[in-house]
Amino acid sequence: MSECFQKSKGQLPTPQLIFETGSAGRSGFFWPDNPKTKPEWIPARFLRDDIPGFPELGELEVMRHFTRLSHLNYSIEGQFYPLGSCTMKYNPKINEVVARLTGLSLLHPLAPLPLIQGALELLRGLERMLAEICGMDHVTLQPAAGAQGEMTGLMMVRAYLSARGNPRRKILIPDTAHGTNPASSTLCSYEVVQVPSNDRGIIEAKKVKEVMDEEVAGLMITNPNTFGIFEQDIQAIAEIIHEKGGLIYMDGANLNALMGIAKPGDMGVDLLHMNLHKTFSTPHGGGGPGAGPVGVKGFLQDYLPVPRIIQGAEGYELSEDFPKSVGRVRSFFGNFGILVRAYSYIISLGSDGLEEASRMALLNANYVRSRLKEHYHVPYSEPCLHECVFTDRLQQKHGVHTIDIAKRLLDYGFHPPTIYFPLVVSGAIMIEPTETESPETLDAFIDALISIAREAKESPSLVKSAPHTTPVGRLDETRAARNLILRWNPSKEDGK
Amino acid sequence: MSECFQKSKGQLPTPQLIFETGSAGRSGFFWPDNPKTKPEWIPARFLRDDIPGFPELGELEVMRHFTRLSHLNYSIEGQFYPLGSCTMKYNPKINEVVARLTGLSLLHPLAPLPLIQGALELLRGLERMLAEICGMDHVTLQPAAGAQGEMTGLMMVRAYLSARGNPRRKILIPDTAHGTNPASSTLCSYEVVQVPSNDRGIIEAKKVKEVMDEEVAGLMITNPNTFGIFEQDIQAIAEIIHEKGGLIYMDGANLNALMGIAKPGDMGVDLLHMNLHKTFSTPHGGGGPGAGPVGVKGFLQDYLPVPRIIQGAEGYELSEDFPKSVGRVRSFFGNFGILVRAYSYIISLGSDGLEEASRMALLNANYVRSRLKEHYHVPYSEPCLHECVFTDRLQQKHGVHTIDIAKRLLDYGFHPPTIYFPLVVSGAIMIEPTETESPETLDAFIDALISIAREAKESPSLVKSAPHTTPVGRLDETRAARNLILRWNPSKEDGK
Amino acid sequence: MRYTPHTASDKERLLHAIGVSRIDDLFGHIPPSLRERARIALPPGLSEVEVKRRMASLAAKNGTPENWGFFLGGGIYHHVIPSTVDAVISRSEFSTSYTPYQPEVSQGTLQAIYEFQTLMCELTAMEVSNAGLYDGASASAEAVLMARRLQKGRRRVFLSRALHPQYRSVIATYLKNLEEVELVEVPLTGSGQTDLQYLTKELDERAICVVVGYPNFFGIIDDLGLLHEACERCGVFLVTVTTEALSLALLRPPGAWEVEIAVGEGQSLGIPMSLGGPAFGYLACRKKFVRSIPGRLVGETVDHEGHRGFVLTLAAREQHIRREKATSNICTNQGLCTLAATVFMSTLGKVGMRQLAEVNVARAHETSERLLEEAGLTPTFNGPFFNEFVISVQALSERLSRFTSKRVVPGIPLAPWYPELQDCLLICVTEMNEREEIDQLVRMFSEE
Amino acid sequence: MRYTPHTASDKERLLHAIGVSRIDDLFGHIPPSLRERARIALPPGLSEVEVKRRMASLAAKNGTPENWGFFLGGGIYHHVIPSTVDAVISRSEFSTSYTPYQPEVSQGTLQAIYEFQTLMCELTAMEVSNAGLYDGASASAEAVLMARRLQKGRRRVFLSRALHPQYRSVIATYLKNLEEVELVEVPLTGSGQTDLQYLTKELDERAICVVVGYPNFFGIIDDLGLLHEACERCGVFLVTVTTEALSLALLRPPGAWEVEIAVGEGQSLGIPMSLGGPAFGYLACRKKFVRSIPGRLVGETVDHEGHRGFVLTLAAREQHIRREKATSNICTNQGLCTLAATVFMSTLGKVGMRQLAEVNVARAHETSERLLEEAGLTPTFNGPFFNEFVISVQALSERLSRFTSKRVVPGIPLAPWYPELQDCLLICVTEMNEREEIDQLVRMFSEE
Ligand SMILES: Cc1ncc(COP(=O)(O)O)c(C=O)c1O
Ligand SMILES: Cc1ncc(COP(=O)(O)O)c(C=O)c1O
Repeated sequence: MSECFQKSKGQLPTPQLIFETGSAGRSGFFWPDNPKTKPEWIPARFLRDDIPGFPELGELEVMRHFTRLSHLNYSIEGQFYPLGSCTMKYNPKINEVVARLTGLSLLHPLAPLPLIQGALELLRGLERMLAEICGMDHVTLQPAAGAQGEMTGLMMVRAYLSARGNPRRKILIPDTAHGTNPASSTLCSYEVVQVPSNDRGIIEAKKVKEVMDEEVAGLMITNPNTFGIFEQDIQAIAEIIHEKGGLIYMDGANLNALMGIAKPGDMGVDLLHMNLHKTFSTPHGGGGPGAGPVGVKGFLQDYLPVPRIIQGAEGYELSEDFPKSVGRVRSFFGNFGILVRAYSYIISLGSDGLEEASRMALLNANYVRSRLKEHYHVPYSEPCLHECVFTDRLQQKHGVHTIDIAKRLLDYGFHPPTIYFPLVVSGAIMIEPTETESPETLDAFIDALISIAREAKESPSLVKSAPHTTPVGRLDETRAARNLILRWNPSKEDGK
Repeated sequence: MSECFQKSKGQLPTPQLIFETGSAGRSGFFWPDNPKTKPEWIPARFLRDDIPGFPELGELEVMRHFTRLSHLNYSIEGQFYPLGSCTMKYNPKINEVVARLTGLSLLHPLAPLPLIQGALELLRGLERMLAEICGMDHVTLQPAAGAQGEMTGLMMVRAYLSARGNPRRKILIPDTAHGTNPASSTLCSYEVVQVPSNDRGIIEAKKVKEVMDEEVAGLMITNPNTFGIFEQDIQAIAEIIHEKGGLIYMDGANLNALMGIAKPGDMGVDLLHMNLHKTFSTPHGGGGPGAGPVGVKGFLQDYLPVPRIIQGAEGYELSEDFPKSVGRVRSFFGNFGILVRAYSYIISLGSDGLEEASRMALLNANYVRSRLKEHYHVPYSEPCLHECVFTDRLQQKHGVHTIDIAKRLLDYGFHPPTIYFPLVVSGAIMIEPTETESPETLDAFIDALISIAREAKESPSLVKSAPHTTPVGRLDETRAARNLILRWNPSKEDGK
Repeated sequence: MRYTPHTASDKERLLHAIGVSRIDDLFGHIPPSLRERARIALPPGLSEVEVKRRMASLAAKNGTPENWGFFLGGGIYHHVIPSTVDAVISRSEFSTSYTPYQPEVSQGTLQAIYEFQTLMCELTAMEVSNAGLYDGASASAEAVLMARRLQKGRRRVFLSRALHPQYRSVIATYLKNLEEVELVEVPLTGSGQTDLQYLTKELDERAICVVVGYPNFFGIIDDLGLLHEACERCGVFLVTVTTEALSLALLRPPGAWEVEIAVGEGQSLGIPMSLGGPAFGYLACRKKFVRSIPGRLVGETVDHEGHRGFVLTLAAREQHIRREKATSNICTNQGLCTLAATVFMSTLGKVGMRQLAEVNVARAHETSERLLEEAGLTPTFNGPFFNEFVISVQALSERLSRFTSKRVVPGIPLAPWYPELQDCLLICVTEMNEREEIDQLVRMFSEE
Repeated sequence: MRYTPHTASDKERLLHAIGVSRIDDLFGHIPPSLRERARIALPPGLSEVEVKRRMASLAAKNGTPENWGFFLGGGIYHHVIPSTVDAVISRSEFSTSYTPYQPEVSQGTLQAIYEFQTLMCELTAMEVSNAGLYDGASASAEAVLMARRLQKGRRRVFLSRALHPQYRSVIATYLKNLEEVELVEVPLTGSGQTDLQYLTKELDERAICVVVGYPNFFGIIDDLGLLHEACERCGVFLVTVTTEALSLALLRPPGAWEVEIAVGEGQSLGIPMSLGGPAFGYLACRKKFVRSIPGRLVGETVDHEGHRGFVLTLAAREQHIRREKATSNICTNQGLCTLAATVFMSTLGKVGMRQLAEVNVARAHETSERLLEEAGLTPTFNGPFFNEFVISVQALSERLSRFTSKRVVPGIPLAPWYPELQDCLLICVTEMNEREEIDQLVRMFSEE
């Protein structure tokens, strides 16, 4: 809070860096003994001096520093966070409690199996539950995030196709896809062929047919796509792809729209990843950690990464004995602590709760869409599922752009939606309210956007100069990129 | 943070009340079964309808409401809190961790003894450690706070004197005493005789001699007193009191000045209370809970409240078999969770740590005093221990008073000191920095006060109209007391 | 050193500014006789790791509902605590702030207290509530003291024998030194209720108040309507004491029976048992008594721009202003615990509070019925009860040791407080008792 | 329903505004063949109490250093975590915020990342650090990919056999599909170090980089000076991989040896072991490589009033801008874990980091010495080590089962990864191993 005060007072606009406080010799750490390394243990030439520039603070100073920093952040528990494609739903506190049980948080990944039976049971259970939700046969929990899931999935595609003689060269990706899709394809040496979406915002079977051939390994499709629109042709598309020996990879980042409503496994999808930090409500943590499990149909199971959990005579075991496997994609077993939270979330909600979550996600998104459609241009008239997209077309004539609308929302106390994505729509404003927001919150948010639409007409400069009330004003991003300062420098401050 | 934004935007100056949000039928609670009370269990006439006015919110709404409220508070971990007499020191996070161990937090006070042996061992250990720190022979941990400790202590005084024939009528209390001292005396049917402090801020032996007689049960003395000054005459005073058959009760709220420096038990003190939420660093919680253990000399032990922990054949036991005891002062055993934190704090610091804490508390207070004494009037030239007192005398000539200085400090991001207390000094400003603050923080605070002293001269109206940057402005306290609104009223809002 | 940030050179600098050369000079004026003996004989400080180990080893010597079958009530209850509660009260903005004497920077705490006051008013159906007291027992004592202030000239205080025995002790302690007050105990009826006939006979203009448990110590619901009628006839206050605050979500609340003062213990509302503390006491009453209320009150007001805000109010009742004439000596109260209760009640809300209370009634009654039918035990009383009840068990203490060997605590034996209730056990069943746990209880009582 | 606040009338109202009558109408366009089979077959939802019980029962089936003697390292370490760490990362302002794409309302996260980048630069003595990657293994793979981008035309990647075997697997997985790349394994010397002679012989202009552990998987310190010399001769990058980040508080850091890229696993820096995740990988390098860095970077800038502020920068390297040409596909990283490390390093600070590292060295070496002297075991290697070491134990697997029966895990058997190291055990000793625990280890190894 102090930062707010300081801002309005015009003093100390930003807090100090942790390196700019403290006093030489101070530490927030207490340990009873202080032995010294003997030269016969480690020769002096392998040792360093003190770490220059490291902070020297007491415990209170540390707590105060980070508490103050925290006050400069927006967060779900502070306010609505309608970021399209990000599924910023509420992260139940109970998950934080159970993830901190020492019987789960203090496990060593290389401990003998008898010491981790509970953990393996949990992981096995989560694999099964996720498979059931998606309609897939097997799941790997290893990938650390959605992008790593994509890479893992594409590696499996490649391994599978290679085993059948030809890994193929290309991957079809809709123009609405998230940037990780093409980036992951590159990692797997696939060349990206972009498939244009039509004027209804979706991919048409006939467009796929045109580009599908025996050099295409498959299609990476997001469903519902990043407009929040259900890919109507998906089953027909799957047929086309399958017929030519390709596979359907689904980017399941938007699974929050589908739980209990439609299973990817029934759509012809051969494999998909899920973002547990979206649909399964693990907190985003300012950028992670998340988890990106991959679900596959039975015919792909031999290609799943190792290790895999198997049921042995004396309990669960870990096996690497899968010669066709794509191998290991990260150390140990994935982001276990995140998997624990997702497990806890799924058993909390159960079948009905998961289905209701998706239904309310859809209800909220459609409500936002219907109330805002008079005020903001809607690029596609297709019904939306869990998120909806607008553009700045109506506001552009007053010189107001998406970025201005986004920044002005900050003044109203709301986090902006995702902007300028998907790239195919100019000035996109993508809103995903999620199911955990109340209608009253949606109304307040919608009212703010309507009010901004009015301001855009009546006082565009007010909008264009926003935000006016944040701890810092609009930041000079060009300068940051040109004059790269990526770290604090001791010499700068101390005159050393 | 949003509230700050809203404030600067001039909208929504205060957050909604929890009753003003939500929707009928909503709940943040989920329980699988929903049985109904049968009339043969409880007749209908004993049952109520729904609780009118209770909130109806989802879990996210609850979290968001209280998170936003939290942002309207100052706190130790946000900034310096130099409240004199309150010992707002840092509350180590480790204490919060251990207090939440289920083996400590889920204990039932009426469980059979074998189930609470660890708890009793902890309590017994804490009694001993506190006795050692104060130089007393026995300690009771029951009192819930300092004031209840005072009451308990005075009851013991009364019981002891009654046993010797006459409970006596009066208690001597210095004019510098905290309000709880006289209030507790009344609860024990003692009449308060105020002893004036002298021009050095302390009580003189000869003043005590004048008023001491056989109708005086004893003296309640705070040492160091609420000016932070050591009561020099305390040993002489104790002799006077003891000679006439009275007892010395010490208000140990300022024990933070004395650890390892002087023991009350050596000063002639017969009994005292300690505020664990001050010296022993349990968090203040916006007004509690605290704990106010009472230490006594051996001759008073029979009067200690029950139950007492005793060592039995098979472990610790609880005994109420003390016929001279003053009885029970609260249910069960006191604020156990707070006692756990104090225990953890004491074993963390150990002898040297406790002594260092007091020494640094003194160093900090003296530093503040020496740097500010040119800018603010110092009523007493006596050396100070852990806190120091100034007045607004120098500022008054510009029409600026203590309250204005306090409110102006808020604009500088600091919590004000304790003001208008002790009552004997007009316009008192009492600063207790505590040992956990760094010299840099003290300097920033001192600089702010010096700057305010300058402002008082140069632009007094700026100071008098402060605060300018807080979520709400100066509040109309008179109106609150005249037009009492002590609760939200459903009918007011809903038009019911 | 732990938690003191001063380095050697910091100390030098500060000493220099003060103008002394050693820290000892700062207290050179303390008599040497005191200085010499001041050394504290305690072990050296421990690291966090060592502290955690020590505390965990103490904790491991205790038994909890996590590893014991657990049917204990009697004023402290094992209830669900939604995870919102700890998430909120752990926020340092709440836990490390002081009493909100500076309202401009304490609106968070102040508004929460105002919300607490409102919730307690609604729960008890009383007109005003204070910001909390230490515990149910001292709140009962404060209620009696308050009644005494309001009923000048009267001197007899009637305590129901069905009021929690520890509460009766605490009231007795608080009143002991006020020589003009006389405590009278009201006997029990066979249904475990307060004896109305006795009261009707004994009450007169000398009586200040009657204090009864609601539900009482045996879990039983006294008929406040009849009791209040009896009191009202002679201008006597009826004070209700609720140790199981959750019951008020279902039972007709004290205010609906027109009692004068309703107090209680709030532990059930989101606070861990913690060996009986810290939790909080509450005190609610009719608005006309507001100036006699002990403890803090938060009131609504406006700032200079007319925005709503909250402040501590009617401070002239309190010790820091009124000193020896204050309505109470209370200063630090149980603030964070009342915040916990505020979060608890807000999370459960209207729907959840009711549901949870109903679950308690159902589990307790079903258990009681099974103990009578399947285990053939005898109910000691026949009054209606909430979530605890008394049964008579032959050879109780012998049986208890068998329970202990199976890690079950089936209830609280009443004999230590009620010699007439030899072999009687107070059994509490809450939503936290799972079916298997109840089955085991019934089974063990059924075994001969 | 859990976490959805919609009441029946809320739903009505929203549906009405949308202009449909049933929620099903919102997805009426989804093919019925999909709708029909969509029902999820999972048990009904559980209350918090039930969830807690379920999770606690799973947790109870595991063994932790709290109830086992514990000497496991091998890439994940049991270290002290000051209580400040969880207190900070539990703050919802950090834990429930998104990637800081809107800098005006994300300065908390952004500044913390900037501080993290600085700390990692200082710890590794490198010029720039990114904002973190998934884990040490994928960070190693990213480093190789990055080296490959910078070393166009070259194609051989040398991995030391003393590099963590799982890391080698992950690198292999990442490189498998890049057909022009060839992986070469560098053998070990008898001192457990990377074979310099082999390298000197094999390195040439075809080599992209050499990847070595520092300390390596056996806890041993390779001589980076000599290795870098060998690399530099042919323009080969030296990439160091540190699984035990704490060691860098004491060891001469990679930057001081002039390595090109230094990566590692950050779990030791304040993050619980958590079965190996989540923690974070880090990647630091020379400034001239900055445009090839994978993952996020935070840079300093100013706002329109000239106040310092922080933003994500050089985004043109990233997938959301550059798509198939991005330096990496990473998007969500391990943000909250890097915050934990930032708090950890800030709490320990200059003094505490060094001290903790020294404590590790001392305990590990003292234990090793005792095992050789008192238990007569043989060291497998003789290179200098940090806090883990390999010993040869006759009839290892038989002995291990005896340890298990005493609830001690004395180390990690190496044979599954190194067939040549049959009967060899990797033993890790940290500050968390108490004296009695070490005594027990020595005693059990001494028993015949
Ligand atoms: C549609 C879509 N696909 C993929 C991803 C990548 O997932 P992650 O960030 O977990 O790597 C995202 C995440 O933002 C996404 O929205
Ligand atoms: C000097 C002094 N005495 C007594 C008390 C009363 O203690 P408590 O608030 O714990 O009842 C205080 C607390 O503010 C105090 O400062």
